[in-house]
Amino acid sequence: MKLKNLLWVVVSLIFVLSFSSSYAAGVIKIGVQAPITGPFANEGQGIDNAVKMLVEQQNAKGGLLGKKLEVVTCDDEGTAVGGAICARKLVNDGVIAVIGTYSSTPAESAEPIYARAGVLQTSDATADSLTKHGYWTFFRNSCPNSAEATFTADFLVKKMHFKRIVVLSDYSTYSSDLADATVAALKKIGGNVIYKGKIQAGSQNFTPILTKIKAMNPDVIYFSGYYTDGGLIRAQQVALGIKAAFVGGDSNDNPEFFKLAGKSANGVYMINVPRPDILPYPLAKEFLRDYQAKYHMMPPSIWTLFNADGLRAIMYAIEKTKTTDTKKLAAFLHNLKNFPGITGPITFTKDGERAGSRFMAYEIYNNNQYKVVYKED
Amino acid sequence: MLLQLNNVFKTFGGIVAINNLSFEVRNNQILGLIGPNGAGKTTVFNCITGIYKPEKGTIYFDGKNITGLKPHVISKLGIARTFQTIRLFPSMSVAENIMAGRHTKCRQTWFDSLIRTPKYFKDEKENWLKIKYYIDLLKLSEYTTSIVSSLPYGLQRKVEIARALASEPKLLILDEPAAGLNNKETQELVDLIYQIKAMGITILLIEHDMDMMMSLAEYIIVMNFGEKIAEGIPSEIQSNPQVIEAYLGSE
Amino acid sequence: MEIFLQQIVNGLAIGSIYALVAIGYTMVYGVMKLINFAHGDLVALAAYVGLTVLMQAFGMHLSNLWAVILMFTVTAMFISLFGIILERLAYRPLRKAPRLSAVVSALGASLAIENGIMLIWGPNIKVFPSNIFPSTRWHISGVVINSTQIAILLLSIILMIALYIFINRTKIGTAIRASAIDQDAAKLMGINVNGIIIAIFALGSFLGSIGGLFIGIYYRELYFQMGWIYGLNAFIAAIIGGIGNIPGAMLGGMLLGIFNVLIAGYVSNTWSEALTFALLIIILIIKPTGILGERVAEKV
Amino acid sequence: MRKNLVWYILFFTIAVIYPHFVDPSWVDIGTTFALYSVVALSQDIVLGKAGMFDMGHATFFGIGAYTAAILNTVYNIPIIYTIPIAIALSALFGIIISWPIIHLRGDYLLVATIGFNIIFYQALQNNLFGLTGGPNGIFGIGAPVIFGINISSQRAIYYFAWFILLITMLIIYNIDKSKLGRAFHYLRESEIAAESFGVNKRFYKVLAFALGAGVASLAGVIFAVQYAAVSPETFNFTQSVLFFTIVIVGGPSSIPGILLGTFVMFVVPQFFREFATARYFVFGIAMILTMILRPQGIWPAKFGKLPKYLTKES
Amino acid sequence: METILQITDLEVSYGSVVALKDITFNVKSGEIVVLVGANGAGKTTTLRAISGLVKPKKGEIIFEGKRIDHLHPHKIVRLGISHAPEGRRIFGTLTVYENLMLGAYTQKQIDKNTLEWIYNLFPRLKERSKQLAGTLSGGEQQMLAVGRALMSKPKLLLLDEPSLGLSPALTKIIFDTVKQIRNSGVTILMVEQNAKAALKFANRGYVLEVGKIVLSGTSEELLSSQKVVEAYLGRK
Repeated sequence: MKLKNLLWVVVSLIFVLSFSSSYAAGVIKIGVQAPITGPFANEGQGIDNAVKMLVEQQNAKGGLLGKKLEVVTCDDEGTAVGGAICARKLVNDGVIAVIGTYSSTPAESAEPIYARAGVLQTSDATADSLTKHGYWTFFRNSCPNSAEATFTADFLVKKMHFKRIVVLSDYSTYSSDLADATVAALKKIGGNVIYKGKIQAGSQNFTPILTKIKAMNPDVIYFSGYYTDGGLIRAQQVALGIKAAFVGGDSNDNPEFFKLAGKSANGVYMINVPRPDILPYPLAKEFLRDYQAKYHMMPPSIWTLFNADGLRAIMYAIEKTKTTDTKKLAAFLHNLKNFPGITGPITFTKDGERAGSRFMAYEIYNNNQYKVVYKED
Repeated sequence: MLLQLNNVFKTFGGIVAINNLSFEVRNNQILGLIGPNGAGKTTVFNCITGIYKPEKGTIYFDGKNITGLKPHVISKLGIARTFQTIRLFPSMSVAENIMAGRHTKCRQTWFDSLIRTPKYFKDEKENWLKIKYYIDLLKLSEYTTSIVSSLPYGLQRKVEIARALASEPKLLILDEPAAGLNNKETQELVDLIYQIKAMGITILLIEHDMDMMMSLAEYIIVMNFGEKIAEGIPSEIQSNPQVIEAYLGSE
Repeated sequence: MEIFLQQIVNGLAIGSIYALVAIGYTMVYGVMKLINFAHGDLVALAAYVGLTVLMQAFGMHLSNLWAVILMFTVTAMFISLFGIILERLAYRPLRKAPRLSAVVSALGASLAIENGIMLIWGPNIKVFPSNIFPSTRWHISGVVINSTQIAILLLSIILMIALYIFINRTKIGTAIRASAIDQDAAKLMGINVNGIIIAIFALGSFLGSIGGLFIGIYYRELYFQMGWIYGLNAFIAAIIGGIGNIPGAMLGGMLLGIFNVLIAGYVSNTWSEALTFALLIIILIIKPTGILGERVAEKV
Repeated sequence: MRKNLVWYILFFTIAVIYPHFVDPSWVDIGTTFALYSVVALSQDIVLGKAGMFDMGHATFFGIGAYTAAILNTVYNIPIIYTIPIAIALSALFGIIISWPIIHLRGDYLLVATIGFNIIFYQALQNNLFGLTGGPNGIFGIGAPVIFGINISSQRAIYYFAWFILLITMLIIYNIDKSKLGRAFHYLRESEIAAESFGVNKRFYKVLAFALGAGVASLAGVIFAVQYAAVSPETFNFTQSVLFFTIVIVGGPSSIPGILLGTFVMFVVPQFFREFATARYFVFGIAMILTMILRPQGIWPAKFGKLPKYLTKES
Repeated sequence: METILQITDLEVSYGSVVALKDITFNVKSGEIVVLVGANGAGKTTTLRAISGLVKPKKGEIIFEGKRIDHLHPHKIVRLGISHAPEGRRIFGTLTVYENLMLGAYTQKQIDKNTLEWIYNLFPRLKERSKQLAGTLSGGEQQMLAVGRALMSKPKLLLLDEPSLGLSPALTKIIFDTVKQIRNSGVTILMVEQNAKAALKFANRGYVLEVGKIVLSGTSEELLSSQKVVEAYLGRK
C-alpha cells in the first residue's frame, strides 16, 4: 500500500517536473511550427531538421548581426487548433519569424495570430487562400494550388489529350482544394471529368472505388492527395487491370511512392516542381549533401527544401537590412527579386506569394527514374 | 382485496417457473409465501413488481390491472419491496439509499433540480425530514452518512426495509428479510414487521425462518414447483403432510 | 456482374484479415469482458517487426521462401509473447477494478505501442518489398484475382479452421470456451483460469500478428497509426458477429469486408464509414448481441 | 462542506489571477482547460452519474461549435443568440441519438456512441448540406457581445470560458444534490432496484444524454469563438476518447476528480511539448500506471454529504 | 475410519459480512456427511471454501493431511476434491460430452471406465451426449453436474443441493445414485435442503444456523432430533 502511494507520488512528480522553459538574451529566435507528431510527422521533422541544420551552419559562421540564432520548435500536429496554440506560444517565446508549417489548415489558423504580433511566417502550404487574407507577415515559399491546377489541366488535356478524366482526392484541405481547382481548370479548357471522388487517407484499401472506376473506362486517374495513398492507389489500379494512365499531384512525388507502387510505378506521371535531386542548382546539391551527412537520410520531400528556402530568404533579409524589425524585413522581402535559392530563384510578390511557378510533368520509367515530359513555357 | 393474482403463468426457456398461480392478499394482512428453494416464490414477486411479465394470467392491485406494467409505474401505485439478495446502491450513503424510496413522492421536476427553484428547496427539505423519521424508526441514525457497502449484513437489510417504507407503500413485499440475521436481529425484525402492520401497510412475505413465519403470518401460501400446494393459517400448514413432505422430502 | 464479383473477391480478402484480427478481440472479451483497444496496435507492431525480420533475412541472403517463413515464425512468436506481457502488466492488475478502468488502461497501452512504434521505426511510412510473393494475376471472366489475395484467403481460412478445431476439439480449446461461460465453474473443473487468459492473449496476438503480416504483404504500406483503423474495423466485425463468439468474429469479419466494398462501390464512397457504422447501429438495435451472440438474462 | 467551498474559492481565485502571470499561449491553454472541463463534466452526467458507457461525446461538443459557426457566418446571427439555439439543438440530437440505443448494455452502447461520432465526423468532412465547410471547416467566427462588452480579446474569452465552467459546476452540483442526480446514481448502482422504486429508466437515461449534450454544446460554442474557427478533426472519435479518459482517470461523478482529470490528460501533455516525439509514449504508460494505482480514479466521488438539517441534532 | 477432511475454526467473510464463524467438523473416508440448515446458514459458503473459490479469513482446511486452504481451486481439484456447485453451473453452450470432458480436465486422458460408469449411473447422459447442455431438463442438468464432477475421479465429492428444483421422483433417482457413488468408494460431503431424505442414507450430519454449527450427530440422532425439524419448520 505504501509502495503504491510512493509510486503515485513519483508519477505525479514526473508530470509536474517537466514544466520548464529558459530564456536567453542576445539571440535571434527563429520559430518552427511543424507537425512533429501525427500523420505528417516525417514532413514536420524534415522541416525542423532543415531549419536546425541551416541555423547551425549560420551560427558556425558567427550568426547574424553578431548574435547567435536560436530555434524554437512547436508541434502543431497538423491540426487547426494545434496551429493556433503553436502560434500563440511562438509569438510569446519572442521569435521574429516562423518557418512552416507543412499543411494548409494549421498554417491558415496561425496566420492571423502571427500577423497581429508582427511575426513573419513562411510556409510551403499551397492553399490559395493563404495569400488572399492580406497579412503582411505571410510569405509562401512554394507555389499555390491554382498554379498547379492550371498546369495539370493543360498537361492532361492539351499535352496528353485525355478524354475521360477521373479526379480523386482525400479529405485534407490541401488535397480537396487542389482537386477542386483542377476540376475548375479542366472545365475551363473543355476537359471531360467523368468522375470526381474522395478517398479516406490511410485506409489502404482503395479497391472498392477503383473497381467502380474500372466500369467507367477512364483514360486517366488524377490523384491530388499524398504519396502514402497515391502509391497504393496506383498499385491497386494496376492489380485490378485498369488500363488508365495515372497522374499524381505534387504530394505524390516522394521516394516512398515508388516503393509502394513497385513495378506499377512505371508509366506514372507526376506533376511537381523540380525534385530535390534533379534540382539544377548548386545550392540544392550542397544542401542535400549536408543534410544527408548530418541526418543520414534524404529529406522526406521537396517541401523540406521549400521551407529551407523560406528560412534562407529571411536570414538574407536580416543580413541585408541589419535589423530584426519585422516591418522592415517584410518590406525587404516583398521586394526580393531572384535571390538564389535551393529550389530556384526566389521572388516574392506584394501579397507574399512566391512568384513564378516551375511545374513540370515527369514520366516514371525503370521504377524510379524520371524523365521530364512537359514543362511550363 | 388489495392484491389479486389470477392464473399467473411464467416460463424461463421452456421451464415452467410459475404454473397457473392464484391467490389474494387482503388489506392490512400479513401473508406468507413459503416453499423449498426453487419453488418459484421470488418469481412471483418479480411478476407482481413488473420485473417479469407473466405470459398468462392477470394481476390486480387496488382494483387496477397491473399485469405487464413497468416496474416504475407499479412502484408509483404503492408497491414497495426488498430483495432476496440485497440490492442497495452500494457506494451511496444510508440516507441517500433510503431517499430512493421518496423518488415517486418528491414533487420537484428535473428543471427545479437543475436551477434550484424555491419548490426545490421546499421539496428537498420535506423529503429529507421524512426519511429522517424512517432512519430513526429503524435505529439507523448513527449510520446516516455511512456508505452502505461497508455496513454489516443485518444493517443492510434494515436499510432496504427503510427504503421500502420511505415510499409509503400500500403493499410491502419482503423477500427473505431474516436471511443472514442472528436471533436478536430476527426478533427485532419481527417487532418491526408488527409495527409496519400497525401503520396500516399490507405485507407479503417470503421467509425461510419458519419460527418467524409461523409467528408473523396470518395466512400462508405454500408453493412447490411453481404451483400452490397448500394454503391456510399457520397451524394448519405446519401439520399439513404435503407441506412437510415438500420441505423434509419424501423417502 | 463482373464488377460485383470483383468487389466480392476484394471484400473477402480484406474481410479475412478483419476476421483474423477480430478473433483476438472476441476471445479476450469472451473471457475477460474487456475491450482490448491495444489489439489493433499489436497488429501494426507485428507488421513492423515482420518487415524488420524480413530485411534481416534478406541481409543474410536467405531465399524468399525461407525469409518469409522466418518472418512469420519470429513475428508470431514475438507478438504472442508481447500479448502475454501486455496482459500481465496492463490488465491483470486491473482484473478486480471497475471495468472502465481496464478500458482506459487498454487505451493507454494502445497509445504507448503506437508511439513506441514511431520512436523505434520513425514516423515515415515503411514499405514491404514487392517481390516477396510471386504476384501472378488471373483474369477469370473479367474478374481479376491475384496470387496474394488467394494466399491470404487460403491461409486465413486454414488458420480459422485450425482455430475452430482447436477451440472445439481439444482439451484446452474446450477449457477456453468453458472459462468464457463461467469462470468459477471452470476453476472447479481444475482449469487454471489465469493460464487460460494467458493462452487467449497468446492466441489472439498470434492471429493478430498473422493479420498484421498479411496487411504488410497485401498493401505493403506501414504507418505507425495504422493499428487504429484495422483495430476499429476488426472490433466492429467482432460486434457484428456477436462479441465473445469465435465463429461470430469470423463471420463478422467476412461480412464487414463485403459490406465495406459494397457500400463504397455501390452506395457512396465518401459516406462509406458513416454507412458502415449506421449499419452496425441498426444491427445492434435489432439484435443487441450481434448475429451469433446470445442474450444473457440477469438473475434477479 | 465549508472546507470544500474554501477550496473552490481558492481554485477560482487562482484562475482569475492566472492570466496575469503567464504568457499568452498558456492563457489559451487555460481557456481550453476550462472548456474541456465543461465537456468532461457534461460527459460525466452520462458516463459517471448515469453509468452509461458513452464514447462519442465529442459529437455534442461539435454540434455546439458548428451550430454557432454556421449560424454566425452564414446567417449572421450574433454568437450570443446562437448559444440557446446550439444547446437546444444538441440536446434534441442527444434525445434522438440515445432513444433507440438506450437499452443497449455496457460495451454495446459504447460501440453505438462511437458509431454516431464517426458518422458525425464524416458528415462534417463531406460538407453536409454545403454548410459545414468540409475538411477546412469554417473560419471567421465572430465574438459574442454581452452587455455591450465585446468578448474578443484572449483574456476576455478566457474569463468567459471560466464563467461557463463556474456555471456548469453549479449545475452539476445542483444535479448531484437533487432528485435528478440521485435518480442517475440509482440507475448506475442498480437498475433493478432503481426501477422498483419508481425511477423511469428510459426517461432519466435519455434525459442524461440530453443534458450532457446540451452542456457539451455550450462549451462547443465558446470553443468556436476561442479559435474563431472550427474544423472536423477537433470533434473526431479520438477527441471523444480523450473526454472519456478524463472522466475515468479523474474519478467518475466527482467534480474535483474531473477537473484533475482534465489537467492530467490535457494540460500535462502541453508541458511535454518539448519532448514531442516521446511524450505520447510516456503518456500511454502513465495512463496504465494511473489506472493500476488508482483504479477508482485519481479523486473518486464521495457520497454521504447530506443537508445539515438531516445530520445535525440527535 | 481415517479422517479425509478436517476443518478447524473456519471463518469466511464477504467484505464486512461474516458468512461463517468457527466452523469445525470432519469427514471420514467412505462416509456421506450432510450439512443441513436454512437458507443463508452458510452451507454453500462452506463448500466454496473447501474447493478454494473463497479464501477463508481464519482457520484450517486439511485434506488427507495436507493443508489446502491457501491453494488455487484448480490445484485442489488435482488433489482429489470435486465440487458440483449450487445451481449446477453446467456449461450451457457446450455439449453434454464436452461438459463431461471438462470434468476430466485434470486427468492425463479420459478414463473410458469412468465415462462408462457415469453413463451407467445416468443413462440419459449417454443418450444426450451430443446435445447442448443448456437444452437439458433440470433433472438431466443435475445429473450432468454430478457426472461431470465424478469425471476427475475424486476422493471427495462436494455436492451442493443436488435435489434443488427436482420432482420427488427425480430426487429419488439422484439420491440413489449418490448412494451408488459412495459405494464405489467416493467420500461425499453434501448440502441438502431435503434433509429427511438425505439423512436417511447419510452417515452423519451437521446442522448450520447463521454461519455456525449448532448440532451434529449421526443420521439417526439427527432424524429423531426435534431440532432438525425446527430448523426448517420452526418451533411450534
